[in-house]
Amino acid sequence: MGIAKDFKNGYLSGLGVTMKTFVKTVTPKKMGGGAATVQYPHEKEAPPIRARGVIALREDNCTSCMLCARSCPDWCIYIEGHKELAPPRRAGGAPRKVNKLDRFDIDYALCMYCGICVEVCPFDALFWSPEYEYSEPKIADLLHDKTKLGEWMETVPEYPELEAGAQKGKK
Amino acid sequence: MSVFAVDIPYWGQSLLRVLGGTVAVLLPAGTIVYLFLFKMMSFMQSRLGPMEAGPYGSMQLVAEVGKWLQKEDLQPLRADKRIFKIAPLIVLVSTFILVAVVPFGPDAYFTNFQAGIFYALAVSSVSVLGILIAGWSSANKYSLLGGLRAAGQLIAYELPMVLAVIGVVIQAGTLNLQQIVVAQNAGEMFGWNGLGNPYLLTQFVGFVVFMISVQAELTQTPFDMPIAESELVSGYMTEYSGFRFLIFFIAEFANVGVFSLIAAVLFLGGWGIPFSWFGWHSMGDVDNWMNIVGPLIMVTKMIVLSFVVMWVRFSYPRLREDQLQRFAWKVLIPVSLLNIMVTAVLKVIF
Amino acid sequence: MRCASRSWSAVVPLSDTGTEAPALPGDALRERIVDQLRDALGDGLVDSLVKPGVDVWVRVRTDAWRAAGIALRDIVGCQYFCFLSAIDWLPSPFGRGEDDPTAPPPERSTEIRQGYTGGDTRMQVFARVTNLSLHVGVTVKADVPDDDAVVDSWIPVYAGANWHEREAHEMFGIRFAGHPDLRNMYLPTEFEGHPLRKDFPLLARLVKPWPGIVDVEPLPGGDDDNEEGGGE
Amino acid sequence: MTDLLDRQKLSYIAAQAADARLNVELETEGMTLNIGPQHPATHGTLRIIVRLDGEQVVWADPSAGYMHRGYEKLTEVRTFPQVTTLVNRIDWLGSFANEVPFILAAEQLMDIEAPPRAQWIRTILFELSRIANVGLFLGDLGVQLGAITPVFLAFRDREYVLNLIEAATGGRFHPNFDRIGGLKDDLPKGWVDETRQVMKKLRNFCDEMENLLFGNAIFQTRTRGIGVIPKDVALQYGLSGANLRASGVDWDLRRDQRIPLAYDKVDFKVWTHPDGDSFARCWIRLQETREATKIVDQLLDGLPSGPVMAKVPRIIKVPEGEAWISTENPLGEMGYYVVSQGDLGPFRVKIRTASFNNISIVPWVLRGVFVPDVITILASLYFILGDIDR
Repeated sequence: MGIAKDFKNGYLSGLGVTMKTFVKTVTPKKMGGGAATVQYPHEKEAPPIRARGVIALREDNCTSCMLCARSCPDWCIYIEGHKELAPPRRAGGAPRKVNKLDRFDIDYALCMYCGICVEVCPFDALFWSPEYEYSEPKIADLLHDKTKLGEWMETVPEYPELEAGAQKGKK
Repeated sequence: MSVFAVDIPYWGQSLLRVLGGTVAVLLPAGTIVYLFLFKMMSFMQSRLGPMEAGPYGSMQLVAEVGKWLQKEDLQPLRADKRIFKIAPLIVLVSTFILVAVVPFGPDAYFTNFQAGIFYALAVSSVSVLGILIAGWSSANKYSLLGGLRAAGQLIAYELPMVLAVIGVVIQAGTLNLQQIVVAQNAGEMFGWNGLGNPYLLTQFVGFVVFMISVQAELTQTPFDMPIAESELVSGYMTEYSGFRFLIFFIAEFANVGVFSLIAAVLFLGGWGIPFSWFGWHSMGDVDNWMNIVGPLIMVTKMIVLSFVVMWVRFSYPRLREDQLQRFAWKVLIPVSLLNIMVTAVLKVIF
Repeated sequence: MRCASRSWSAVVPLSDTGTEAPALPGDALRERIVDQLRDALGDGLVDSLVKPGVDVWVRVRTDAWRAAGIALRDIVGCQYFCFLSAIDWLPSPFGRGEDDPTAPPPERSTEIRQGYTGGDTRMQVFARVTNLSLHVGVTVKADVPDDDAVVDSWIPVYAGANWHEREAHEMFGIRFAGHPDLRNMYLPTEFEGHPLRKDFPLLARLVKPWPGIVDVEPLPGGDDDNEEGGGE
Repeated sequence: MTDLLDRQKLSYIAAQAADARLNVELETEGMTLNIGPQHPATHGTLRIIVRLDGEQVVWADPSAGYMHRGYEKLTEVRTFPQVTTLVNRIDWLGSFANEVPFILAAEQLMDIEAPPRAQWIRTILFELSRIANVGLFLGDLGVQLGAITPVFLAFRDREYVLNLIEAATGGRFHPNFDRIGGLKDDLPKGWVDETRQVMKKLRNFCDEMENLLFGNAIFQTRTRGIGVIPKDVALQYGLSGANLRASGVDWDLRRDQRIPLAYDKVDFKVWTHPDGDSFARCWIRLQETREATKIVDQLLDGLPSGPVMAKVPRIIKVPEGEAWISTENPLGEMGYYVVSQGDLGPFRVKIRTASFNNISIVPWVLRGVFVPDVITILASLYFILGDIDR
């Protein structure tokens, strides 16, 4: 039966908590104390592997099929591509028609980091990277073109292994 | 009679006193703001407080003052210009004239009134005026509410403070603060004078009532209805900005410092260490070096007392307006009256 | 300072869920509710649908709307007012705003199809109330006449319906007879038009062309592959 | 100089006219106070027009709409996967808890059942977002009543829970982790024991809050007997969650409704309180946070293994039909009435949020109350602005 325990109807219980926190903060970090603040510019907190910081593009995977631009809720991916004839794979074969990417911009001023584009891309050209320090003084610079997106590629981490009991499910 | 080696003309002494007074008010205000508001509060909330301005954020105060000074000094359109301007000054002035009566050493004092404590209590209610006209003149509904609340609260807590002090005065037998300090350090409790007779122990009820009333006089958290930031945005200070807000800010923390000084004098034995430790018996044979050590002892006692005031400020929620008044009239005043009666009876017996 | 005037009141002994899980509503319970409503409202109850093991929908005539509310609250015992809103069954003439502005606008079916328990007007008002002791909820619908969209207000039945009706009024333009102040809930007072109607355009999707539009151009010149790809 | 004065006069008159339009009959002695859109006590931009007689409220009328983003209109132009990203921004504190009812409604329409492991992980993340949401309430309650310290302790301990959610889903506030038919991904390695430690820290945080705030006599005098809402009024206005249980109604959707989550496999208490005053509401939320940590512990022990995503077609077309699913969100009962006509996106989504009903009782409960108590009652009702305005 959950009769609420009667409260220490007191004034001192509150003072006790603040003093305990005070002592805990004052004791140096080595002995288990220390404040919860991370002094950002000097110390940096590493975001978890799966953090959705920025979208990176591997350009040669992209066949400009426009699936990501069509399924983005915020309409913030702009793609322009054209068709080209590429040399045939086997000698004497017919030249292949290949989609060349002219422009692949993601406007991070509009993007809400939902991740639908990364998920919907059939050719695995878009990846998440936990990078988060790319704020710009001018909002126009938040429109990252495909070279900038390519630069983010090397910050993309490996796919983390999963928890015990996870089955690489039949997707 | 001047303690200093060289003989200074009268205008020189009063100039020194004015300078000493400003230092005695602003220095405690600055240390309290930095030590308690910036550092201690943050440590109590498991954070580090300002760390960027200077080593461990020591220059943060300079940064704050600089910020406020360069901010534009706004006045609301329908404000009562003149009164709006002088309101913060009144609140600050009341702190300065209050510190004039606090003794810091056998000879190191600004003034030595015979009716010292009477003057202190009278003057401390001047700040109520400043707060009230600040609330009224900024033509803002929230400030008006804040100002009226402040008036009600400060007057309601004037009474228990005065009554608590009367207990001390009865036991010390004098109104002069210097004599109160001597009475505490030279006296003895029940025949044993190892620790002198700090009124903290013999007048404990008076001390508790006095500290609660001081907490209310300073509009600190259990009683900070006038600046109830979650209801009245920031009470009577809502419309102030720039250096007028800075004056209010300094006045608030200077008040904490000065009231702690007065509480130290009344209850913790002021600048003196129990005379019996040095074999002194009365004011006469106190050595000269006490004039230097006295202020240091006063500052430490002040730091201890304002630590308690601030500690309560950071751990308690806020009372409601009518609960506050009920608490003052129905609890504090009867208790302090009882305290006076008991002290008077004991005074006669011993 | 003593705390509150009253002494510390004992807490109601808690219903710990350890023992048996309370009986979850079977379909018999839902049938019984429909029968109760039918004999309470007579022919006011036009249609009802019980999806086995899921939920129960009921449609009443427009003039029996308040009577249905009273019957639900008193006879069926649904004291808990969940929500009240409206649906506009007209398919939206703008689609999802993803049409190609250059191409001629595709024609879309404007045929109105009502959902569960049918209905024959464009707009329907619907509400949901729950019976806490039997753990069962009922969704009740009523048609809103197309010519003058007026429905009785549910405020005398459930006081909480006040805000819901104000929102339905400003979003769909349905007037609730008997509502004390039908001011706008969200929109500014001088906003005209009812946004949640399907024929109210969503400007965000019209102002900006959809980046997903693919205008495919034939390969330049077909076989002469040395010419620089023209592109867009 | 003179035209400046005229302009000032005109704007002054316009202001007065706007004010007059608000208070219908001109009161002489009453003072109309705007606890305005920008006010420290409202979680966002809720404006309450309050007519005072001295410090007592005579008449109060909240006017919402400053944060109205038109969610129900937006859902009509979006496909089903896009709606989940839109919908977890309604109650931006209980992030994951917004997606679950919508996804369950869509699954009910397609009659797909998420695999057991997905259901268990959904319940764990649901309870974690409850802890994050109500944890912040406990801190914020202190600030509303004047105590500065609780809010910092609350933010510090809530950070651990947010890091957990970010480690699993990628987003701290907007996880977008729920898919029709299961979850986007499985939990990363080492997440389960990390969560167990965080649950211990959270229980310690609840004890600290109890000592710092609830045990304090000043807090009790400020909240006991303030804003009492009797049982039948609460039911009429459709209050839900802790506000309803504080009025003595023993109703908890997790236990009483058949929802395809893992609540029936977990043993937890439903706390109620007979008083129905502000203290009861806050106290119940504190107990619920403790219960949530216990639930998460039990779920972590019994987490089944297996796939996380059911067999679902790539392009989701929900068959025609209507579904109503509501779950016990941190703020109260949140439900989605999804109408689909077999299209890529929903035809109409009615979003029933808890705060809309919880705040619709404010005009009733604020009559004859002191100004500081207005803030206490608003704090104890605990609404999020995005919830009211949608």
